[in-house]
Amino acid sequence: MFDYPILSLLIWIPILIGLVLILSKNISDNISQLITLLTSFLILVVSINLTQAYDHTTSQLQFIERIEWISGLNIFYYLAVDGISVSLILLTAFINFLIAIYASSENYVKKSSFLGYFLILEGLLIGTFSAFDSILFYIFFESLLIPLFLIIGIWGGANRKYATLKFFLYTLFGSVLMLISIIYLAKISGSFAIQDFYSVNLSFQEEILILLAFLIGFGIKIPMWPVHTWLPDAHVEAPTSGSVILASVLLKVGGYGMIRFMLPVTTDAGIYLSEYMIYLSLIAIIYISFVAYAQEDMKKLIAYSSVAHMGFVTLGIFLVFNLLDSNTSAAIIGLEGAMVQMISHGLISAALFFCIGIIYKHSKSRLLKDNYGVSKFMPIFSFMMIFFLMANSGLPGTSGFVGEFLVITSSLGSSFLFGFLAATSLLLSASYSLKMGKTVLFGDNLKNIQGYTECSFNEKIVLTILIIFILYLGIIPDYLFKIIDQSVIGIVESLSAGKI
Amino acid sequence: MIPISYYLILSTIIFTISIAGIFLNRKNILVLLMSLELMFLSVNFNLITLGNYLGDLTGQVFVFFVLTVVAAESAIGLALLIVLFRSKKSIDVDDLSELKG
Amino acid sequence: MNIELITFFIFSTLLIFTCIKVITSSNPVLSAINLVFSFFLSAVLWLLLGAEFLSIILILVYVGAVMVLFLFVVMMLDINIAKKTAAYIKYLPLGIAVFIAFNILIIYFFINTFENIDYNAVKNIEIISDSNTQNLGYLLFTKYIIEFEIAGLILLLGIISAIVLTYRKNPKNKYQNPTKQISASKKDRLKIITDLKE
Amino acid sequence: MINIALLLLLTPLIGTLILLYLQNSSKKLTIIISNLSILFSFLLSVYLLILYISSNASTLSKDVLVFADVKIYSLAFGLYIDSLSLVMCTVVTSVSFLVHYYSISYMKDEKSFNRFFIYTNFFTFSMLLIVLSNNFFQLFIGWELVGLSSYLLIGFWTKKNSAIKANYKAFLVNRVGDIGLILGLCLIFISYNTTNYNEVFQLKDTINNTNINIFGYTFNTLSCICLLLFIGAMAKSAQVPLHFWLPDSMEGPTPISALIHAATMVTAGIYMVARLSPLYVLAEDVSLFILYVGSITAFFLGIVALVQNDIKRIIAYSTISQLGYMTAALGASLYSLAIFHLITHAFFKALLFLCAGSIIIKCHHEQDIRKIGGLRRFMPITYMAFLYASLSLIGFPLTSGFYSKETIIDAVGYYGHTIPYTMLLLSIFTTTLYTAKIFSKVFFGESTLHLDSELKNKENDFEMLMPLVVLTIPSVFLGIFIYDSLMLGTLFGTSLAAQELVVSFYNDYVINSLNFFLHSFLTINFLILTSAIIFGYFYYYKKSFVIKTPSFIKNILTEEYGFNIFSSKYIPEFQNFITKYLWRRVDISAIDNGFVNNTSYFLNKISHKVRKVHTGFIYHYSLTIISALIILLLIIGYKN
Repeated sequence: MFDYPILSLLIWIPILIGLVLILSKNISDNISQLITLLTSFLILVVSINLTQAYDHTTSQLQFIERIEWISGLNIFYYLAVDGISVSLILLTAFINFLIAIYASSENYVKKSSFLGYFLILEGLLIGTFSAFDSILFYIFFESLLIPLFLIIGIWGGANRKYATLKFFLYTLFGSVLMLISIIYLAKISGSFAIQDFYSVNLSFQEEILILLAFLIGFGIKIPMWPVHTWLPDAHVEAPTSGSVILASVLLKVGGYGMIRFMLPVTTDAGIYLSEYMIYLSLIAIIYISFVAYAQEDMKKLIAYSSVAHMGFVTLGIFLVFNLLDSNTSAAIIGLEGAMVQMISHGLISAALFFCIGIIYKHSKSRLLKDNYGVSKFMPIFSFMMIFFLMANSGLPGTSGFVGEFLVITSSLGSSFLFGFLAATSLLLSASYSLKMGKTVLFGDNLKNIQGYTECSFNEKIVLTILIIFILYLGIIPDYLFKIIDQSVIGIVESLSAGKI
Repeated sequence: MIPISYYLILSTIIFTISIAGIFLNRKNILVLLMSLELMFLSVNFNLITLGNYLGDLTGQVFVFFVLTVVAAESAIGLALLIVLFRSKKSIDVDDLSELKG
Repeated sequence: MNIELITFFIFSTLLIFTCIKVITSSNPVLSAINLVFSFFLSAVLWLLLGAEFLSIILILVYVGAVMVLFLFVVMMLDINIAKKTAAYIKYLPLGIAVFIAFNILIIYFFINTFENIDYNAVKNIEIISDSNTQNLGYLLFTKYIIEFEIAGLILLLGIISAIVLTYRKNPKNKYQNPTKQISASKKDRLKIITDLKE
Repeated sequence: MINIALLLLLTPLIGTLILLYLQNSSKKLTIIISNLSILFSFLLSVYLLILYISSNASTLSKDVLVFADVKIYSLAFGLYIDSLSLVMCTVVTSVSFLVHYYSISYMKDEKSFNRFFIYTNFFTFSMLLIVLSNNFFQLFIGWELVGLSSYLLIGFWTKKNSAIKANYKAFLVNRVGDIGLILGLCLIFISYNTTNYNEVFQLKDTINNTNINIFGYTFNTLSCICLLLFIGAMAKSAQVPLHFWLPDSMEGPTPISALIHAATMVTAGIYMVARLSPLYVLAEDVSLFILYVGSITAFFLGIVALVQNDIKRIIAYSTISQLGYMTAALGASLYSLAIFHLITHAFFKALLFLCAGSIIIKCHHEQDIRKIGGLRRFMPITYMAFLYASLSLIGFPLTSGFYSKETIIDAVGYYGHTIPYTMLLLSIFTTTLYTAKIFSKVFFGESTLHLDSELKNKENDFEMLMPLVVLTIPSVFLGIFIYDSLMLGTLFGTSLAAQELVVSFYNDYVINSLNFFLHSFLTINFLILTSAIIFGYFYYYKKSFVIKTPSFIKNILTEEYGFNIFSSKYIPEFQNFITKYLWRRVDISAIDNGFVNNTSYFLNKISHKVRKVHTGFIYHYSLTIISALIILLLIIGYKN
């Protein structure tokens, strides 16, 4: 029912406008703010339109755009969308719109190019979520790094060089392995489309190797436990909006990649290795929450907490492997939990990073011991922050709880130990988020830091919108479930069918 | 009747002499350029003999072009040498090692 | 032993000696002259091969122009006569070893690639007439006309670049630069301010 | 019926939202809105209760709001109307209304007056959410929201550091319990694909004979689920291992301790077990465990109250020990008795706390009973209210406390649980002792706070005293009023299982309320009671003799069996040590420096070595060229 190619529009409009913003020298700050605001609003409207038009009764791909691109290697410019990509595109558009509002009140050196990079990042993200040709996916996946590299590199904190370099090389290392396996798969299956990869039959060793390559490639992006050390550094150095987009959407690309590539392609190897991978993500949940508790820097604390919450996503995905033959309904619940956790973590971590940005703006220091008794000066802000901290620790009624609840249920389906270990995150996440709340918000303002003034109008809007959505997803997530339900069932069924 | 291999052997000898020249010389770049000339000479030898072997004049035409190119090249080489000399006051091979890594 | 073989042997041995003299002589002038001499010898050998035009070109172009150039440069640059012969000696054995290894390899390579070794090298190729120059001229101006033009271009390039590289303006000479004289710029134009009082 | 219940549930929520919206409006407006909403829901619940009992309709369970309806499972919010939930609603709303009314004057000089009422309204809503929920999922949501509101209310005075520590501890301990609860909930959800009570109750036989393996050993699924759910209840209702947060939660304002930490929130655990009585009846071993946990809490925590000197902490410990009684009753599967004690306890404990509140306000926030004294002459109404409440607490015959507590003790004795019976008997002694201690110290001792001039004038303003008077009525007379109908099962017949146990106990032991009252004078309970009163009179009032308690026992008790240090010193220290270690050692040195930075250092070293190859001399380069050429030729030579 759409005559115009909605997906390409969604991708290329922000990229072009971003380029315009960057390249043109003398755009004044408020004009560039206006342009960014308008474009991100337009993209949000179009993506909402997309979600409405997407009929979530079937699990087939929709809005397919397939044009011959490099005919020699039969690579196609192949865009399409299913339930999972729709929800993630919606998340990207939503978060970018919030950043546009928030960033307009910030003052950065070269504001127009700063905002331009965000628009490019938005376009690329939507591209990654809708690319169904693996090379196109890889190109978008790689090009995500460049804008963020520049955002953190130019507008970052003190030793941003180290952080950006590490972040860039880390993800690059991961994606190189991914490229090898994509090419290898394409060689066997003949075409680069992801659908054809599903029907490729590989020997067991091949499958294990490809699985490991994808695991490392996407594991670094998510970040999973052993390869996560780039995230805290990248967050500490990134400007507020940079770390918001990094935490809320960029980590989901890893999860999305896993669902799109790892699940269907390397099923047997996945089932074989699912025990170890589940232990990996459980370590991520428990160990990282302990580490998060020990942090002094607020941003590092939230960075580690997002690693822990992403641990739930990977747990959900690997449970699909584990439960595929024993109890498919638990597998479906697990995958759905992973998806909901991705969306909700996107919102909550965005909100938390906004709050930290606001506090940082007033007290010019991110250390826990420098910020004291904020609630005395900023009562409304501290109410909102407490709400987000509660959501971060999985308070029911907020979206944080829904994802964790589903993942814990499906992990109990496989074995009680997994469920118990996953459930401990309830306690651990509460301990470190409330520890931060305790020190920063409450307590006597000994140092009497006068710097805190009530947060500005833009910030209040952004935070209230986030509260509304976190509550909405927490109380009636029915609409989100409707969107992702059919495609999740489609994936899990195709897995079990394919396997037998 | 001179068998073709004699000529080929001769050109290889000259060629190796010129390589030794480049390789051995500790003195100055001029010798280097001259051994370069020798190298071209040996190449032309080969071209002509093999041209005759195949009964085709293109070998000689090619030698003709090689000569022109070598002339231009040595002109530029010497110009460079002069500029080098002007800045370094010596063209001794050992002194010219700015490109050291 | 026919006459050709004898001349070939004489000249080739002479040629090899002169070449060795070129690289081993300490005085660059001496090596230049030896190079000239080796060009003469190889011209003769080329004559033997039936490439008269090229041998004469070799003498004219090389000996006439290039070697003169070399001598010019040698004379101009006061190159101190080689004082580091010692280092030279140290590398000699390695040089010879490389020299011999290289020869054996290439000769071994030549021998088994050409099946009839004793094919006569000396031969006269006919295209339009028996004289080599005519044939060459014919070929140059019909088949290889484009390459011929390019060769001309390369020579032009050689000339210009040589001049550009080495030309230094003599600061002392005064010469007029008409364009600079007549050009006027805004900042040094005369401005007349009317006096408001009257 | 359902819509009225829905209205009942939502009025506090609407009240909170309005208050939230009018956050910085005048005090008067907030008072009106908050009290009105609670009063309205109280009247609704009374009306519903009467309607329900008169028409003795069957239990009603209907899903109201669909949370997630997907092909495999469907979760929804729903309401469960039956006598148990309605009685609980009336109790919750009535106590909450009285506390609201009370805190008008208690909090009148507080700066963030409105914020207090937002939290209390929110608390009432989430408590009703638990009480009225018809599935485990909504139970858990209400459970956490109640935990959240107690967190916010304990830490109401954000400037007080001890309050902040207390609410942090309270929330975390509740979260420990919630882990058990969510595991139980998810276990049911994953194995039976439904969270609705009725469906689970129908499935309870199938659940009973399947078993699941946990860490290798196989357990009966039903008992495993019941145990997990009870762990949640233990944290919330402050049973032995997870009780240490309650005494610290006294940092919050007194109305809060009255509302949350005495009457409503802590009873949520008891309510849950009672609501799931059909499951717990089948799980005998878990019920036994519950019985022992209850009696241990009742006895040991009662003793600790003896050594406390802060008036609120004593009452807090008495709450824990009374909760111990209720859990013991649940353990002995006498669910209706537990609920009966829950109701009476809610009233007289709230009354006790409110009296303590008015005393504290009167003595300018002085909570140490050694300092307060001789208030009998100055605060007659509070004195009378306190007297009745403490009589009901110690179970003086004819008071409602007597009817509920004694019946539990006798029933537990009747059904032959000897050790718990002895424990409950002895704890009567301790309860009477510490009530006598407070009573004599506060009202009869000489007052060291020489502020006589101030005491002379008006006791407290009307809003404080009216709730005290109103609360004395149920805390004394409620017992007799509903004793017979409750025991015979007419009140909670349908909703609570194992009703026949209570009925048979009633028929051959109690016969009727009056007989129970008369024959109680002959029982051991009354003997212990009178001896404790006499002992207390002489020891505290007359101070005629001093028992030198050995220091060893004394400091065990003051340290509350080490729970206090354990929770406030050891756990944080251990946690800091472990987390610092993990972060420093593993994260930074092992992964970050060990793996990532080392690779870059290693590459750096290699590149420095390679750099030396480029010497800059031409002959070296020509050497490499020639040697490459030779190697090439060798390869070609070798090839053919």
